[in-house]
Amino acid sequence: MKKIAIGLYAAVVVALMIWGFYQAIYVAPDDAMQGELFRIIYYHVPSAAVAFLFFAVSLAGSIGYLSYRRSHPERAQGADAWALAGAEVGVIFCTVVLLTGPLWGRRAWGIWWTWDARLTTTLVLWLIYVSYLLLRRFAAGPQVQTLAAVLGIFGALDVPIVYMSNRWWRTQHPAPVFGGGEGSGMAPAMKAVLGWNMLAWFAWGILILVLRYQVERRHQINASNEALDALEG
Amino acid sequence: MPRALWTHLVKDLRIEWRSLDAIISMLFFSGLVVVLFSVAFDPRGEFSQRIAGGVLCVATMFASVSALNQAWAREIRHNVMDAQRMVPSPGAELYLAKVIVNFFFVSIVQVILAPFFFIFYNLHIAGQGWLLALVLPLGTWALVGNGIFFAALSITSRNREFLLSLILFPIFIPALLAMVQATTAILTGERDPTLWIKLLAGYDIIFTTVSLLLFDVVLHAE
Amino acid sequence: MPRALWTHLVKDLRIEWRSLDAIISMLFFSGLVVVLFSVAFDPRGEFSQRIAGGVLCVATMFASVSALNQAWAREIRHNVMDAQRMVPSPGAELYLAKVIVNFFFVSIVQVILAPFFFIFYNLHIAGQGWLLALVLPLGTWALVGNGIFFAALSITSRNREFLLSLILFPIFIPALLAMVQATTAILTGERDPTLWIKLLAGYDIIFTTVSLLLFDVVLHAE
Amino acid sequence: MSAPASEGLCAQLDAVSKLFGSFAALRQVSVDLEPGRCYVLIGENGAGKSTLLRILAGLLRPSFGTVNVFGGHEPHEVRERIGYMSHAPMLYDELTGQENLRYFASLYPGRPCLAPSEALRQVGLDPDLTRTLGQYSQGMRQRTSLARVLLPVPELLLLDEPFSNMDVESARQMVELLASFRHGSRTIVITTHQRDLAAPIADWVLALKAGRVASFEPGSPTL
Amino acid sequence: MSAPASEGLCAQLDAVSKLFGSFAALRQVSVDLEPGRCYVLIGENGAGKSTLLRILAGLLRPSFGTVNVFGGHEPHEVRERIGYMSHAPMLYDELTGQENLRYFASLYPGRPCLAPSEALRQVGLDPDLTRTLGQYSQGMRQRTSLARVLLPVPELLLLDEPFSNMDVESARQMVELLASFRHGSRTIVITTHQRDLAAPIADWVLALKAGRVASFEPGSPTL
Ligand code: HEM
Ligand SMILES: Nc1ncnc2c1ncn2[C@@H]1O[C@H](COP(=O)(O)OP(=O)(O)OP(=O)(O)O)[C@@H](O)[C@H]1O
Ligand SMILES: Nc1ncnc2c1ncn2[C@@H]1O[C@H](COP(=O)(O)OP(=O)(O)OP(=O)(O)O)[C@@H](O)[C@H]1O
Ligand SMILES: [Mg+2]
Ligand SMILES: [Mg+2]
Repeated sequence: MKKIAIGLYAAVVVALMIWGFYQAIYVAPDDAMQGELFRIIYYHVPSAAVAFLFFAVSLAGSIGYLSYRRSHPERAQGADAWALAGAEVGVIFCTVVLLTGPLWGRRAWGIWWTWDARLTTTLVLWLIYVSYLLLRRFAAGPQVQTLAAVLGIFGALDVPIVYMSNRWWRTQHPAPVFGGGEGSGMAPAMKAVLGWNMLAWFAWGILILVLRYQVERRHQINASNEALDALEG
Repeated sequence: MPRALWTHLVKDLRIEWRSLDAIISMLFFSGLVVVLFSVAFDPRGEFSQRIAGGVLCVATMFASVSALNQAWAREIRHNVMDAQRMVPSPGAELYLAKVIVNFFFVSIVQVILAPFFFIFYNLHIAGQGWLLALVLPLGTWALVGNGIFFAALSITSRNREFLLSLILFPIFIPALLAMVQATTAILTGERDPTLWIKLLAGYDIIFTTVSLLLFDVVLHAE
Repeated sequence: MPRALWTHLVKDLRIEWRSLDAIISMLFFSGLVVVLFSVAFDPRGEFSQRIAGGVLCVATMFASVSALNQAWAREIRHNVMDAQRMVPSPGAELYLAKVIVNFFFVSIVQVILAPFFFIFYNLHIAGQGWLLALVLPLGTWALVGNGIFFAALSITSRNREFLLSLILFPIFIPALLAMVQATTAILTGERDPTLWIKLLAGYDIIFTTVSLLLFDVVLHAE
Repeated sequence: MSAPASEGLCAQLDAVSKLFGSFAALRQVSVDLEPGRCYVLIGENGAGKSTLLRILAGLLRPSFGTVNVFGGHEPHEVRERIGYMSHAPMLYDELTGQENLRYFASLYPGRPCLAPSEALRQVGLDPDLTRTLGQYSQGMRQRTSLARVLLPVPELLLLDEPFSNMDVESARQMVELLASFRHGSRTIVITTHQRDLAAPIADWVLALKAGRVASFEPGSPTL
Repeated sequence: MSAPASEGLCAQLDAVSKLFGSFAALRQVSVDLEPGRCYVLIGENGAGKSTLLRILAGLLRPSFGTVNVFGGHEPHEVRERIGYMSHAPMLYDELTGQENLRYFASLYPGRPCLAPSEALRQVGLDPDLTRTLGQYSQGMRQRTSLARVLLPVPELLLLDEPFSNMDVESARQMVELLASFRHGSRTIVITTHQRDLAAPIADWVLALKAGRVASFEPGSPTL
């Protein structure tokens, strides 16, 4: 039953992705100033949004783990799996942002990279979660999950600080397009395409997240089965 | 002040005092770092005033990290950490004592090295110099506070020394940024450092509070 | 190649390969150092081309030192060093194997990081870029060769990690200077790096030879 | 293994298993420890003795099963009433024995502790030694470690191979010391490979084998 | 202490003293070791046993006096003929037992070594264990360490408390193994606090006290 649901969902996601791709490449109009390359926005922005969401999932998982680890060990394991899946998939999407951004920047600004707040913020975010994954790799023994959860909380603390500093001075990176002040906003045709791509990427991201979560859960369950076997043998 | 905090402080200070190793090495090390940076970034150039803030902060950072790596070495050596786990007094005090002691040492090193730094880089302070006495301690506290915490967090891992830097640096970047910007603003006198100082203070308060709250979790992780 | 050298190499590579810890951490660490330096020395300024050489060399240095500190960790842990002392095969091979393994790792890290460095600092090479492929390995060898030697020398001391930097840095300064000057000369294209490269090569030859000759003395010190 | 009444018990392990990864160091161990008794844990290398002790100390949590001490507490909650001595000395190399003990004593707020010099004398060391612990020999360190454990007058004493680096005479003295402790109705758990050294106080001998309880038999204490 | 003829001797210590700073760990120790004998070193903690062993191994140099082994060599010069096992395992945590031994075996160029798996089997370990040494228990590590020492078939075997973390049965097996070694006319020096464990092969018992030779008496070996 669960398998069928996931299969169906995956099919929908693929359809959405194709539709989004079609929209982005063939339907959306060229940008007035940047021309063709502007289309990268349909990958850049959704990936960033998805990454942010998943880091939030990771934070929630970390907090969940710490609060349940004594009282409901089983639930805590689930929370930990969410924390790990969120961090891992989030890092992947964040990497996409960090790759598409410079590609775009090379054309738009003539340079690959600059140290403005938005870019630095994103890079720091990526670094923090990579260090989280490294901790999970290097730390040994049963305390890994606890330590990782603690680091997850610390990392998340950092994000708003870095993020706020964004608001405090001008950036080279485009200002918020949506809900910004004067002169923000984009053409409705583009907006629609962006909307479709957003949807497609979210759907896709959530699919990967859930799959990763299940793999991790299966991993945990296998480990405990193996453990039970070891106890028998 | 809680009694246990005091006990931890006295113990650490006594051990340090007995050999003076940590402080002497840190002093020499920081001196070396300043020299190395002078070799690497020729301070005769026209932009020395611009990079001096960065050099000062990065030098502080590397010198402190070497100290931080050793911060729990004594506890690790003969599993003293297990003894600390068996003791009923709260872990937060153990943490705080370590932070204070290390903050104290790094500060001493800074005070001693500052004049040399000014001489090597031919600096003159264009802004309000006394603000430096606020920026440097705040930045150092951010570094040491987080450093001690993450050093404890990485005790049980393989690759302990490395892991500390790997975890600490990303989280420390905002504080470093604020510290560098504030210092440069003060040295060049071109901008107003207040915003950065506030950011630094906020960072310190948030992170120290959370560290105090979570240290027991880390100490009794298994 | 002498058989024992090969044995040591295989052993070290196998241990590293088994966990890949060292190389992953060094990679991430060096990346962090580049980012930290960028945060500290805003490379958007007009002088980024000038300081890039320095940043590159100092970043390499700190990343390597962290690795060097761990170089003998395995041997120290359970007194394996005593076992190495009891073995009849010459210490020089043990030393050389460690140097080669660590040089190999640091070089991998450099190769991977170089592009990022160029992107982050918006560099363009005004001089002969291929010379960098000479300067960096020579500089790295100087660092690693000396580092492994002095790390072995400081094994028995308290405060081991610190001592290494304290001994290594002063001795490494000439090589660092040559490395920075050569790199800057190549990047800016304003001067001729040949003299500096020769200096670096000479430094390598002399120090490696002496290290090989003296390693047995250090190994069997007491 | 013994009576189910839990009130009077010092510690109770119920089907405790401990896994390291997929390796089972302890399997379904159920033991009740009565107050005022001395239990000697024996078993081959890797049988799980140290693991069992660390679980009783609250330093490890069992993967399955429950431990409770002093009537319904988790070991961790009442750690000030438990003394644990491991293979490693758990002391600072840079301080003298006396200073080490003074330090640890003041970390037990509100608990009446032995005077450090008294504790040192009990284990047969000179309290006025000015050498720091790093310069002690193996056995001297072991004794100082025992003194540290005795400081807060714990009600449950867990000793992991306390005799392993001690000369026979010292070991005998220590056993006598432990016997006096037991008469103060404190519970003692000792792991050792030198069964005969511990024999004079062994009320019960618990043999572990590959993580399981292989036998649990009364000893014949003479002290 | 015995005959002055030095040719037939395995090792000869002549008025050896060792100072650490101003502390004398060994004072004027003179002993002759004959080939094919087993010497058991006993003494209190801190008596200087480990120090004496390290001097015989060539890892420490005496502050005064001379040591020579195998007729006129310094221990250091003939270190491939000496096997030394200390408190610490002296092995790599990250390799399996087998890999550790293979590594060390190839560091003895030109000396016929035991096959690693053979050495492991001799000390009663399964050569095909895939766990790395870091995951072994104390006693398993100790055995692997002994296997490392046996590899190059040393003529002088120095063992610092080889039984300290071993269960009695294993210790007995080890003693038998050592006995067979001795019959191959190799010399063995063992320090131990468990004198009775070593008794079956003790040809001589040397007691140290505060760095001096307190007694040097023949044992009554049964193996
Ligand atoms: C070089 C690396 C870059 C990085 C790391 C980066 C990062 C990000 C991030 C994290 C967001 C999401 C912000 C949010 O949802 O609040 C974003 C949005 C955006 N980026 Fe980039 N970006 C980069 C380069 C560029 C370039 C070169 C352009 C175009 C010139 C660009 C245009 C945009 C636009 C238009 C948005 C949507 C703005 C918004 O809705 O807030 N980005 N970028
Ligand atoms: N942290 C750990 N990770 C993995 N395995 C472990 C760990 N600690 C112990 N073990 C394994 O658990 C088993 C039991 O170990 P334990 O130290 O309890 O044995 P022991 O009975 O004390 O043995 P010994 O007499 O040698 O001290 C051993 O096989 C050991 O390899
Ligand atoms: N490196 C050192 N520096 C200073 N003192 C030392 C050093 N090594 C040993 N000692 C001292 O020398 C004395 C003899 O030590 P040694 O380790 O030989 O004793 P031992 O007989 O092996 O004792 P044990 O049975 O406890 O192992 C001890 O008092 C010890 O404190
Ligand atoms: Mg044990
Ligand atoms: Mg000894």
